[in-house]
Amino acid sequence: MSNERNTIKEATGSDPAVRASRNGSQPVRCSEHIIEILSDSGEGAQTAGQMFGTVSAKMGNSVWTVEIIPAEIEPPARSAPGASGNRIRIGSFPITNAGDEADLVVGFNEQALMGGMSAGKFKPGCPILLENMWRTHADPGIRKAYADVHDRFVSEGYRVIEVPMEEQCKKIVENAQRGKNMFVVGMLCAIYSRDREIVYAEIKQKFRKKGDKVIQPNIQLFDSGYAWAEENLDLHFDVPLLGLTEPQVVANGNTAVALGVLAAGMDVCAMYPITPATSASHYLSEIFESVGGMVHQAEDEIAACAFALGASYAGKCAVTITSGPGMALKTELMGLSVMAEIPLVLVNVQRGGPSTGLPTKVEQGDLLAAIFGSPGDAPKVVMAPATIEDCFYSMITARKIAETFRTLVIVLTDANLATGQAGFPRPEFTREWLAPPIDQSPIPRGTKPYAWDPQTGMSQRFIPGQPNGMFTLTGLAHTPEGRVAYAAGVNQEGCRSRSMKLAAFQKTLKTPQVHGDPDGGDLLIVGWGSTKGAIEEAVDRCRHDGLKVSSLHIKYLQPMASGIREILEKFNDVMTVEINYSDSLDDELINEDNRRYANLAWLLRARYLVNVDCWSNVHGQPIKPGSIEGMIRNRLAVTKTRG
Amino acid sequence: MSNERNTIKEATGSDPAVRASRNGSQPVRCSEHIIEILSDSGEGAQTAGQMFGTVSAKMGNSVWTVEIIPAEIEPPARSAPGASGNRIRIGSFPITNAGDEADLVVGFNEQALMGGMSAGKFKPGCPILLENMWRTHADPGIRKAYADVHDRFVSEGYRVIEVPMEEQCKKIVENAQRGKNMFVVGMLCAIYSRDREIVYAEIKQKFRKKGDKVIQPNIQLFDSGYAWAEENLDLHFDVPLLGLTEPQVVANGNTAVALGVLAAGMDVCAMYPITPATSASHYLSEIFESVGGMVHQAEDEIAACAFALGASYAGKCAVTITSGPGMALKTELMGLSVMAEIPLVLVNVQRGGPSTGLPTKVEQGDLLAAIFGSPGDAPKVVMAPATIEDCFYSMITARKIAETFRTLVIVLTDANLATGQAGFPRPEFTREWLAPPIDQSPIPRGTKPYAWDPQTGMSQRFIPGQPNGMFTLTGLAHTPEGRVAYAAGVNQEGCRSRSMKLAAFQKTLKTPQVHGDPDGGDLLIVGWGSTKGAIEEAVDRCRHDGLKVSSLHIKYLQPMASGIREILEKFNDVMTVEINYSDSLDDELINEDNRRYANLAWLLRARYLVNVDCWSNVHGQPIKPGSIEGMIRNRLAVTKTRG
Amino acid sequence: MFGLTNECVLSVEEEFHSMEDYQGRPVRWCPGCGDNGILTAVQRLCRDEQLPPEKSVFVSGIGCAARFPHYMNTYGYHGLHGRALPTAEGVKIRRPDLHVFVNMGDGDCCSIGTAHWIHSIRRNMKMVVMLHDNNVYGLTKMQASPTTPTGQKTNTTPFGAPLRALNPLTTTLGVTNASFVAQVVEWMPELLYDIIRQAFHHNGLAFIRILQRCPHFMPNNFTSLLSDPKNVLLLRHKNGMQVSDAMARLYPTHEEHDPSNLHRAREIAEDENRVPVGILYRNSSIPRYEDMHKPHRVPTWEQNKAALESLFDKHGIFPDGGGAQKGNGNGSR
Amino acid sequence: MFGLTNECVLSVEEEFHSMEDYQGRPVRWCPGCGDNGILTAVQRLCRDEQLPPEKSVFVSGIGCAARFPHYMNTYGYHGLHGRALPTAEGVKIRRPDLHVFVNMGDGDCCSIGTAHWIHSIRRNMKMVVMLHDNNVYGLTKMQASPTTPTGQKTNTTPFGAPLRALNPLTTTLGVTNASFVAQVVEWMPELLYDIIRQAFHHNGLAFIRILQRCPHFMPNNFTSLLSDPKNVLLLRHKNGMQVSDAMARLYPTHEEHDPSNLHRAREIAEDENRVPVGILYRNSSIPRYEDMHKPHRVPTWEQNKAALESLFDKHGIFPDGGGAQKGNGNGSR
Ligand SMILES: Cc1ncc(C[n+]2csc(CCOP(=O)(O)OP(=O)(O)O)c2C)c(N)n1
Ligand SMILES: Cc1ncc(C[n+]2csc(CCOP(=O)(O)OP(=O)(O)O)c2C)c(N)n1
Ligand code: SF4
Ligand code: SF4
Ligand SMILES: [Mg+2]
Ligand SMILES: [Mg+2]
Repeated sequence: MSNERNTIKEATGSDPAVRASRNGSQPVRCSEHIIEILSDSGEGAQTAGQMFGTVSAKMGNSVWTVEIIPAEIEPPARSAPGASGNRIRIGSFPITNAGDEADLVVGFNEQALMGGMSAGKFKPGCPILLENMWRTHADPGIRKAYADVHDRFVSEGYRVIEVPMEEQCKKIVENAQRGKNMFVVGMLCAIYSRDREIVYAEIKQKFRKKGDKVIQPNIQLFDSGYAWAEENLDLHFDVPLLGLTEPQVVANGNTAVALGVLAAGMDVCAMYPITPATSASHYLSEIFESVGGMVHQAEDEIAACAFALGASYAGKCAVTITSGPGMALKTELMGLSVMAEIPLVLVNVQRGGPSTGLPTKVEQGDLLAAIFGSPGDAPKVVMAPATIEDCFYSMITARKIAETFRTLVIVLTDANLATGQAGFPRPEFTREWLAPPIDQSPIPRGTKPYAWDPQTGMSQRFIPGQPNGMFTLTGLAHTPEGRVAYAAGVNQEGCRSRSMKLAAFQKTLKTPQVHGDPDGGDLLIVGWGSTKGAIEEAVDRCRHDGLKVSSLHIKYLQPMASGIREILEKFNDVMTVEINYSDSLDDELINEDNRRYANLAWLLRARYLVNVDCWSNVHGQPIKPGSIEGMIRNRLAVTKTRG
Repeated sequence: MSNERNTIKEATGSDPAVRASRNGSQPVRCSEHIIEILSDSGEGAQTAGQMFGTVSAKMGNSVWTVEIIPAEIEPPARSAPGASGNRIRIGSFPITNAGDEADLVVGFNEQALMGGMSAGKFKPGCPILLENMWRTHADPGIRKAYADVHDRFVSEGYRVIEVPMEEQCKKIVENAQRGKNMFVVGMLCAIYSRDREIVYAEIKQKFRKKGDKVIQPNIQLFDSGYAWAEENLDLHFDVPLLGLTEPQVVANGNTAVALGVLAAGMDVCAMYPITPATSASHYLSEIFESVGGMVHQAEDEIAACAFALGASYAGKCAVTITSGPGMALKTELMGLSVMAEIPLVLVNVQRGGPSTGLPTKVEQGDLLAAIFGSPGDAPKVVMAPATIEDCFYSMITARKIAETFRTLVIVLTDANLATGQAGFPRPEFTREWLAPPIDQSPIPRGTKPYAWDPQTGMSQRFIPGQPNGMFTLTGLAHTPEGRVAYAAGVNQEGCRSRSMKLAAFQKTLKTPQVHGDPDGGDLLIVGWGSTKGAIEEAVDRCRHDGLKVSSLHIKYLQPMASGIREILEKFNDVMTVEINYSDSLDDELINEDNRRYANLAWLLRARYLVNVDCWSNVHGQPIKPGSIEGMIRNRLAVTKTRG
Repeated sequence: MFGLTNECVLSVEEEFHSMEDYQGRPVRWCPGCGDNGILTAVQRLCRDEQLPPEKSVFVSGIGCAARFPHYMNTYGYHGLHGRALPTAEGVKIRRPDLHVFVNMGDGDCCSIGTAHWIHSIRRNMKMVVMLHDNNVYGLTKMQASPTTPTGQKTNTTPFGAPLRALNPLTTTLGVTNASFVAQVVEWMPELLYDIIRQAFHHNGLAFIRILQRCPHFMPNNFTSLLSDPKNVLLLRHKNGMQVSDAMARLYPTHEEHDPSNLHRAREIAEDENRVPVGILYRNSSIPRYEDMHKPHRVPTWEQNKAALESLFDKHGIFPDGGGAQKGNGNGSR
Repeated sequence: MFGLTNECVLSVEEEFHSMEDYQGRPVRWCPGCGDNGILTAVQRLCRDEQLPPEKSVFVSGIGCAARFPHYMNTYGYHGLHGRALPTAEGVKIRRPDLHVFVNMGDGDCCSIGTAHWIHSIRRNMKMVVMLHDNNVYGLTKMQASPTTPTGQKTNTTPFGAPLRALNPLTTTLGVTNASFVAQVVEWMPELLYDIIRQAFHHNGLAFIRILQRCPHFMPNNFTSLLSDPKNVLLLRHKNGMQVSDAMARLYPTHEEHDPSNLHRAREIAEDENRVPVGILYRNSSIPRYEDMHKPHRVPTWEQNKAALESLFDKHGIFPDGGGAQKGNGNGSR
């Protein structure tokens, strides 16, 4: 895969945009391209991006789209923080993340580009298609602002192409602002020579409820954008189609979680709104009733968790979806779930922390809190999906684990997965996914509600309605009969049994596969959660240049599968790449005695006594494959010179 | 110290009780003795124990007393779970813990002894002074029960001495049940030849409010008990006096915490009742107003924590006192305290967990939750007093750290410290203990509310009322100006600054002293919190027999002082002894890949990559020095035979 | 019922249940504790209504009162302090076949549980909620509770509780959707039973504040009530509490109060001179949260599959370049 | 005052403060958001009362409304969702010299903050509490709040909010020690200002429910009120809200309501046909929690030492074998 990708790269040689400008309309082949469309919110850049992404996916490119959402609800127009839009990465190899710098930028106004610009999100010299209405705007202030930014882009070497979007759209519709996005889709489809039929179909589908009077103008806008680009632009890129071999489902991580809840046959989702988790519950609210499920919005996260536990105790499968601050509030009840062995699935869509932190941004900072957060010994399962597809299947697995082992399962996703959208093979529905119907059969007399298996700690739970099963569940230390008891030995037996369940579950885990060379090498990058795609892409690039680097991605963080120690020991150097905080040894005050490590690094060090280093940050941004690649090259260069 | 102790032991030879019986009234010297007095609650065994303890302390023995409290509020009379009373350990060397099995037992009824008996709390063959009124009780059931238990004790080799307490007391007072405890004090004072004058003084002091009509009969009861023992008992023990060289304060850990809060010059204690923490607040409620402080009982733990943070933000020193489940509820606000840099001292009197667990019992299970509990990166200071004296001084230190470093300081004590009572040198009050008066001076223009020092991350906090200091505190990511900002870099800088404060504080920590041989040896026992006394006593006993074992006690758990790695590396074998749960490698399913370690062991392994083993349990009991001693001897024997 | 028949038919208990059949673990409350009387009344209700023990669930938080479930031989959930109500809601939401009871102390309900108290009243799910109000924190050994009388010395208020006691009746009556609010005292077994019985038959959330003696920590609490019957205000009405003539003679202060009169109910609740005993308010027409979320059907495996496939279609793309519109109705593939 | 003079004298701000002096960060609410009007009214109050900015503290939770403190040039505490009130209590308890304001949304106050809302009403500490009630969760993009009208479609209630909206007025009026309860709408600046002003001068906790427009998510909310003034019920009284004749003409429906009449206040609050605007209830004689805990004195270092020494004496034993009784009064050693 990576090879194909890179041969193509060589074929295209230097920067596609530049070549394009040279060879006129002769299309430039490249294995991937990243387009960013930016506008004021409400101008429809989001729709444009979505549609272009869908069309590309349907044609057979691999696609990853990310929404760009302003922090404010109605930010001021023409402002940097107000930038709203979409990033679309299309490729001829499986795309697993948002990638590096953008290859092509479309701006509805110049200000919307400032943020991305200063954050270095645009590839040097890349073409920028910029709405030019502002140059002749009534307000001199705006005219000046536009000119200034325009000139700055040019002076910085970008290829700014001014486009009369407003002017062109006005020919078709009254309110050009509402139409520009279709015009932009038209331009892009010309530049990337997309199949117009598919676009027409999409437009019809999108506006089917609104009818022809809306469909027609949109098609016209699209066509005019397409035509305008054909006539006026010498940009033509050919991103070879990977080919769509099987049906796919295109969704973001939160949608995938919601679909997973359905597929798992759950009955109840109890939640309290919190960014970036809420959209999962929004979608669930729409679809859950169709299968007899219900979404309960509680008065707070504590009540949501208590409600879910109550439902689960009564034999219904329950999930509670939240983010960091919400999980913090559930801490006490998480302990009860473990102590009383009430199955529960808790999804934490991680955001920037600590405290309220960065509500809309990504972080992987809740791993240790998930594992160690509850006072006393509360062994639970903690797992982290690495892809959007994983988000879907994890819900099915999590439910099964929770009910089989009568315990709490925490699923850690993050804002990166929640807002990223990509396709994955359409799942084949199987009966096993669903929860078994609630058991109301009589309990054989003499059976205990906590008949802990001496070896595995496992036991069958009693569900209200089951004759002879009457017992009182309690968070106090209790005997196998479920009776409160303070005698020495009782608490030890209970704690041991609950811990043994984790050990028993651990035995069922498969050792994760090394990406790269299982026999070892100079460097092993270990990751978890949403960084998988970026890490493996970076590793591929380095390996292609012969660097002895591999990566390992861990899905089950607590407990961890066997065989990991052996893998770590095969490499000269091991480090984690994570989106959370860790001290840097470059800091004057920091040394081995006080350095605070990234979450996973901490776990690996404690369990395997291997000197695991870490490279992490809390910028609230997904880590670019390019940054990881750079870090790896430096590190290996250094070690080389060292050794 | 340990030597003196053991030479005496040799002098006395075999079991004192037995010898006593041989040489009649010739007193048996022993370096320590443990007395347990057990009755139904309300019969005053507690008072008897307290008084005997105080008298012994005043005479110059080192004393440790522990209350024995039934789990129920009004347990049924003459029942095992109803046992209420006191354990008093007196010695001629500094006593730091509750010790091993009891050397002498006093029972107001036979049932009250059942629990301790089956838990093996009484030394084999030890004398048991047992109220004999039940033998002739009207109720045949009771007569039989008494006879059965009596005979069982005898058959198990205990030296049961039946005492006509009721009969004797009736000669002096109407309601003998209320008087027995003084009679018992009398007996004990005869057995241990205590100074009667001191007892008289105590009695007068205790009942001074009630006046002579109460004082006289109590003195008579005491005298008759004394006389009866002189005439009828051949038990005489001589526990040489250590001698009281300086004034002491006698208190339990919760009282010490409350006194510490006063000494630290705090203003506000916000709490919500929870066992075993509440008694600290009870005492504080009585004494705090005398220095202008106040105790706020909030509607729940969350409100208590928010209230404390509000007071602290407004410039008042605040503490919130709770136990595990309460700390769980404060998790989210703990994150805010760290993020917004609002000084706060949180005391967690640890109890048995997880969940409601064992509310009245001891555990050290909240260490990892305290350090890692909050989602996102929330660096805070976590410290654990090891003695009752420590409980007092820790409050003063904690306040200073919290305010100097603008952060959260968690102080972890436990039920063992909370209920154990002992004397410590009377503190010399100094001005420095108190908080400085609230600063209301104008802020120099241009100063920032988070002017993080680039190296130490420290900054001066603004307090409402300070002119020019106006800013809005927030839990969102913020700039040094205190402004909400999502730009890349901002969150990284904030997280780094808060983490650097911990590093800066870590530089001020002194390396803890090795107890035993600083140059290393076969085994190092590492502990934290209330287990210090027991661990060091066990180590002393083993070292006295030439075993190469030492111990290290860590007070600052987060961050940890430098120099610990070097210490660990000096020993062939390192393990922690903790009162919390850990998997045992003897369990069939457990291996190095899935073993869950005790809290401190986990930390040491991660930080120092040393293969730290652990020995821990969750019986809810303080770990006996004898058990630790046994464990050490086995382990070293095994390693010997191994190596 | 509610499409859950498949679950309900499974329970086929025919034999008659005596009081003893509802007795769980040996009771461990203090002698003379008012909780004992409440337990008896509830066990009597279970017997009289012949509730299948396996279909009855008692949910509580933490406290002396909250030990209640252990003393019942039914299903019980002795959860966390303050969280009984949201737990009970979760139990009930998909199990209309279960009889749900909630037992809370005044700290459990009116302090740490306040938010849940208010919002469960609003959701009005069918359950019997008993507030064991002894005006103190019992289990934790005598701290002030929200309902502790002003001036009462407790361990956290050694100089007397400073605040006026929170009035759970006016508070509950102030909450939207309150549908059954009653007060009774545990030492009038006849009335206690009648109120609990009517609460059980109410089709929504029935909130009963039960004044409960705590001889251990509050020996002098309620003495004015116990010593002087005149301080008790019996609320009588054909739609309200049923009062025997004997009772009526014993407690001379009465009011004929129509439980449908909310405004008067609030006035009565506000009056601090006389302690009302009876049903202050009842409104059977307020909808229940569980009904609003009643599942249209318990889907078969096929229906589940169909639903999921059509969602996959909506988000689906297909090799032939077709998109959702093509996918539509292709749930079968 | 309250022995805190040592702190108060330190503030010596003499210059006159204009509205601008109270403006903080640039406002970031949506155009037309009702929060803007509330901000203006509050800044006007600060100007008219000449509050020293450094002596004023605005406490909030999380939400659109909760951004309020950032837009004031005073001290602010933008804390955690739902926790504004206990935080404000902590700020006030030992700082009577500070003017404390609380700004919360309907989710902040009436959902996750419910327990604190109820209990802070009971503690009645001097502060102005503003409930910005837009009937929705704004910041998190349109979920139902407790006050969302029945049937309203939101992202968590795509088929319409099932429950009847919680009535914050009846709820607050049901709570013991409620001492100032008012309702006003943000689009009547004159009345809004008058209510906030009277709230500021109330010597206890003043609770104001402010109906606030959220054009972004609830464009059609309050339309009946905006379109038809008759649906507004102006509460007038010499001790109540001051209504100009102009206003009175604009809003024809009035009631002469004496704010000391609690029962009538509850009836008015209950009425769902007309939206009351004015002071429903005021009682200035209810004691304040901060006064109950007023420090007798701010102790000197010597007094602190003396207190501590005498406690050490109580727990002390001495070499000469003496005990507490000997120690007494030996605080000096
Ligand atoms: C989170 C949490 N906080 C505090 C406690 C301690 N606690 C247990 S019961 C209780 C209050 C008991 O009073 P009440 O609810 O009135 O019940 P009662 O004992 O009076 O019947 C408290 C504070 C706890 N168990 N959990
Ligand atoms: C513990 C926690 N839970 C949830 C959230 C997410 N959250 C932020 S604001 C808010 C509610 C906003 O609604 P409201 O309080 O009415 O204020 P508004 O935005 O409408 O002014 C929620 C649920 C959070 N920040 N913290
Ligand atoms: S303490 Fe009070 S409430 Fe608790 S059991 Fe005893 S009497 Fe009953
Ligand atoms: S979303 Fe609504 S409440 Fe929030 S700022 Fe916009 S208009 Fe105001
Ligand atoms: Mg109570
Ligand atoms: Mg709102």
